[in-house]
Amino acid sequence: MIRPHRRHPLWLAYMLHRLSGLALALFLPAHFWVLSLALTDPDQLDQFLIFADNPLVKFAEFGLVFLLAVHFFGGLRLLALEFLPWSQRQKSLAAGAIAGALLISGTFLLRAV
Amino acid sequence: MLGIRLYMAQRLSAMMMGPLVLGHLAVMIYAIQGGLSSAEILGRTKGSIPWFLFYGAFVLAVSVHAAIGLRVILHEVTGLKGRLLEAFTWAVMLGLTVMGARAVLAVTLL
Amino acid sequence: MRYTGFRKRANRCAVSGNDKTMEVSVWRGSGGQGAYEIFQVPAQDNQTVLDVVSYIQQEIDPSLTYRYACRVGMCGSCAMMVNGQPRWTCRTHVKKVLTAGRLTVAPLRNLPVIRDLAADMDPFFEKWVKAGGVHKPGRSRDDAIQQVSPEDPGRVEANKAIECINCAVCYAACDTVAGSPDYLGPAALQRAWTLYNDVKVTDRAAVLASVTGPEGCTNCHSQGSCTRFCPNELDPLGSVAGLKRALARSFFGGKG
Amino acid sequence: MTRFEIERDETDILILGSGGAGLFAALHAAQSAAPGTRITLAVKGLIGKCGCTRMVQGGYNVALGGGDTVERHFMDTINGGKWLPNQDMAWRLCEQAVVRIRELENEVGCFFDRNPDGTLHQKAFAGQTADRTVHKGDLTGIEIISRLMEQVLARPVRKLQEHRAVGLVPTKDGASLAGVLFIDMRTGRFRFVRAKAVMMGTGGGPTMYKYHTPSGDKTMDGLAMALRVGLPLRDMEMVQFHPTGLLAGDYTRMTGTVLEEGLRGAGGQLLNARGERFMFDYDKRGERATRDVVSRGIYAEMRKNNDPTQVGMFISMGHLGPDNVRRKFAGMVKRCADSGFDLAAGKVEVVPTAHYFMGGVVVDPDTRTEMEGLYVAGEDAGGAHGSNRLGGNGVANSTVFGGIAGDVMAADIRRMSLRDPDETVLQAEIARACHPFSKKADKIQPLRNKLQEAMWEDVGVMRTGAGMQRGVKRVAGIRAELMEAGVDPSNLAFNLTWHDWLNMASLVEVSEVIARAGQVRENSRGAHFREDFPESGDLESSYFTLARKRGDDLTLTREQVQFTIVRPGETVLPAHEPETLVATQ
Ligand SMILES: Cc1cc2nc3c(=O)[nH]c(=O)nc-3n(C[C@H](O)[C@H](O)[C@H](O)COP(=O)(O)OP(=O)(O)OC[C@H]3O[C@@H](n4cnc5c(N)ncnc54)[C@H](O)[C@@H]3O)c2cc1C
Ligand code: HEM
Ligand code: SF4
Ligand code: F3S
Ligand code: FES
Repeated sequence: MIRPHRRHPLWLAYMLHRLSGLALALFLPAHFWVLSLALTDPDQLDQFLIFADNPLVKFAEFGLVFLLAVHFFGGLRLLALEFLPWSQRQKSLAAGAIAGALLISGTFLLRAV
Repeated sequence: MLGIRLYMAQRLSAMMMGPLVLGHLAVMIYAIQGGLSSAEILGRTKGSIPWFLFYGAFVLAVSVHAAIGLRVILHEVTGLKGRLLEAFTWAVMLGLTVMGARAVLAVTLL
Repeated sequence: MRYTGFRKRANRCAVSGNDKTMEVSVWRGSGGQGAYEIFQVPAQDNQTVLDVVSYIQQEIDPSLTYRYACRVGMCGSCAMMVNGQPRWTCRTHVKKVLTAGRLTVAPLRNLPVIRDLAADMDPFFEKWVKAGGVHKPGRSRDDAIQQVSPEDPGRVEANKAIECINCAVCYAACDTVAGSPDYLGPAALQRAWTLYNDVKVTDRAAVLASVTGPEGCTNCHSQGSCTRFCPNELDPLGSVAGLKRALARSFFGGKG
Repeated sequence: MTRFEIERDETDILILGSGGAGLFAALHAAQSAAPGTRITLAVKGLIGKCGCTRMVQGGYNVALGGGDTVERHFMDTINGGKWLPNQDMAWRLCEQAVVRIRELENEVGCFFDRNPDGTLHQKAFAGQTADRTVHKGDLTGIEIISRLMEQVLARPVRKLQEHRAVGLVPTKDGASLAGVLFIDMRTGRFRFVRAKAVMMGTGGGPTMYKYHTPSGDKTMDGLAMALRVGLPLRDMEMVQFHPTGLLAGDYTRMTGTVLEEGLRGAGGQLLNARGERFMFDYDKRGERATRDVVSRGIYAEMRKNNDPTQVGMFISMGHLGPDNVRRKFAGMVKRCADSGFDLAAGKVEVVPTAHYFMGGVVVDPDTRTEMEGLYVAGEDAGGAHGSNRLGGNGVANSTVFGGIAGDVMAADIRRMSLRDPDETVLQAEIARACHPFSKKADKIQPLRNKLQEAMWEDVGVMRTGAGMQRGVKRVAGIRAELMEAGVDPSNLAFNLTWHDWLNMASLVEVSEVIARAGQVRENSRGAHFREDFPESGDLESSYFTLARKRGDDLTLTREQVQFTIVRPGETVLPAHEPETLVATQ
């Protein structure tokens, strides 16, 4: 249940940005670790890459790209808001951010499978 | 508890990451679409100074960016501040930089 | 504020002429503790949330505490949480907020509670001053009044926030204040932005300096709840963004 | 009754109230007192968030050239007050307003509306002969008080918020003031604060009428306290009614709140129950006549209609084009919409509503009273407006004299020291405030309603000797009932019902004086209209009423007005000055 004072697009955009940022930050070390396997244990990396072909993992990857896209557009929205003279188009920007995110990650998914 | 310097660092690193993330996504989409195997990808990136600089910059930016981001969340959710919060920020940043550096080295240099 | 369950109480008052009632949950307690108490209040055609609260105090439970002064939306002392949203109660018609015959009223969020519905607004005003929200004179009473074109861009920007009644509704709506209690908050920052744009202010750098610290405008996450709930339709979100912009410019050595 | 514990405190300068008068006094005291002077601001609500100065809509009268002069402002004030004002005070008001407005703009940081060329925009309220009223849209009070509040909050002034003054406590000989007794409302405990100088700026407030505009915290506490220490009060019959108060029913505090003057100025029409315009039956200026005239017109129509289901008359704006009205009076339209009325296109029910109190403590132009150490400014002080206050002179009055009080106190305390209170008075005041604890708990609001009915019916817009006689009796009866109505003392912290009782105590005390003073004035001047004496009487022999209490005895006398600057029939304006500079009145 979202508390009543939070039920509006800008707050939801903020929370989405925060959650995606947090998820990305938690995923990042894992990503770095996997890649650095190439240095320390190439066999394991290969194994991992095979594992990564699994549709479930693919789906998780889609989620990740989705997060990145969401956070990216959310970030652009904030940067625009903060550094470009502000306009009332706030809410449409927020919506556009989410739409854009879906688009990019969607194409990615479509092409990947 | 976000002063002007941390704030600017977070916004600047975000601005820096913008093109880098787009670039990375483009590469990935291109690679997967072209059906490149991971070995093929690695083959192209290894020993490439431009790729080293590209991903190196990303790692530096993201370490700063994420460390500050997590700091803010930690402070607002738990109320932590002062030395411990500073220590946390630095730890995350250094941790990410080290791990990221290893990954970049693995992918681009050897 | 800790929730410790509901207490019910029979309505002792005779309902006059009108048999429709509504069920009103009112926060009772002081300091950090309390509970909601339910009252049955007769419904009237013209009734604001403040009227409902007053009715309870005048007719049902004389010990209920709340605060108001002007009753027309000018003083900003009657703000409370109504159904979980911060509002000015003297200008909130019951019709607008009544859901299924029920209403919940609690003290303003993000401020210490003195008793029942009355919050302690001191922290809010301390931050107002801390954010530099005070005009520093460049002229004296012996000088002529400065000629300022109403079309001057700085003036136009400053005018936007001039109707702020310091009701702290925005302050109560902001989750950044909730998470970071030292954060100066939307109203105080908006005041600083107004001064920053005021052509009569001579030391703009000083205004900026007051909002630069670790409690300053850089903490805002653009949640927008301030703008969403401001009863006077002001835009603190835009003001805080303006300050950030000014700050970034001065960070790169621009003229503040 | 057990003796209540009191906390004792002291300060050098003590200020009661945070309206225009209180805040300006604090600011000036902080600016001009010797370093180290302790200044304390005590107020019934929160600093800057209570009182009526914040509610000022129309603006601030000040003569700033362009043909207008202090002399002209002064003459308008005297004429408006129907030759009753204390002329030295009126002069001081008009003269100092010029300085005060520069101070507000240049030092305090207010911004008032400008003309396209960047100079201050000024307009004319009814009764003015020049475009004189400086304003910030129709929210002038918010701008003035918010800025003043910031200035005071940022200074080392001690703040006693939600501290209600309940009694002025003199020295043993009664000649000087020793200090003020408060209830710290948040804890419910008594606090006695000694001070070398005290300024009272609690802002009067005729809230004993069924329909009234002032802020809810204003209940004549100051005048009741002054009365009890034996100070003389003048012009106590003079209650100004604003013609267009919102009538939204018995169950809402919105009822009585003001629909701004500008609506009529812009062409708004007043309609009676049959939907007909009626103001031209009363005055050739129609709806644009002065406040007192329009109030009486509406009241007379209400009486004619005499229908309990249809009490008020109507203001109608629709013929001016709803969109036009919505644009021009955005704030008013929104406020009406919030209470469920469509001002822009429909019609809104209105009644005359008690707005301002001209009467008050007798002071000199330096705000000093008869009692050493006590200063009074703002709506609590009598004299500057005589029988009628011009729109725009109220906030000028409170800011001008508040500032003066701050300066005068800062100078006077150099030769003053703290005084010891008369402990018997102190204890008597505590006992008075605790009286309801000895009675069985009862509802207070019904008594308030009863008082408001009585004053509205018998001592209201139009008065008669017999009516006021009845009014005096009714008020006495209500006072007796109040003395039997108890308050549950089990928790005194922020106990609003206790304060409702204390509010009522002040209101009945002053209501009686209003009715009695009204009986003494056997003519009609300004806000005071007697159907049995409709003529204004000879101007040359104008008198004002003076009320004074000794123990329980209230005496009322008539005092000759001193024409210290100008006599009736004369003017201080140079010869050949046009009567008015305003194009259309
Ligand atoms: C709706 C409205 C519109 C108005 N518009 C105009 C206008 O356009 N132009 C104009 O010139 N005038 C206008 N007036 C009149 C003007 O507001 C007053 O004349 C003036 O503001 C009075 O100032 P003050 O400082 O004396 O009192 P206030 O501003 O009323 O302040 C009184 C203060 O005393 C405090 N107080 C009261 N009792 C106690 C107590 N027992 N202990 C401690 N503190 C106490 C109150 O809480 C408050 O802080 C308007 C009035 C109203 C109600
Ligand atoms: C993988 C890379 C990234 C990670 C791990 C990451 C992580 C984070 C985290 C944890 C936060 C804190 C969220 C909060 O305070 O609510 C944050 C905030 C932010 N991020 Fe990112 N981020 C990444 C990429 C980006 C990019 C590419 C942009 C910009 C285009 C960006 C822009 C922002 C901005 C502007 C904020 C500040 C939000 C605020 O203060 O409310 N981020 N990021
Ligand atoms: S900005 Fe709006 S919500 Fe915030 S204090 Fe001012 S008037 Fe109230
Ligand atoms: S709600 Fe708070 S986070 Fe910023 S935009 Fe408003 S101040
Ligand atoms: S009581 Fe003044 S704003 Fe509501």
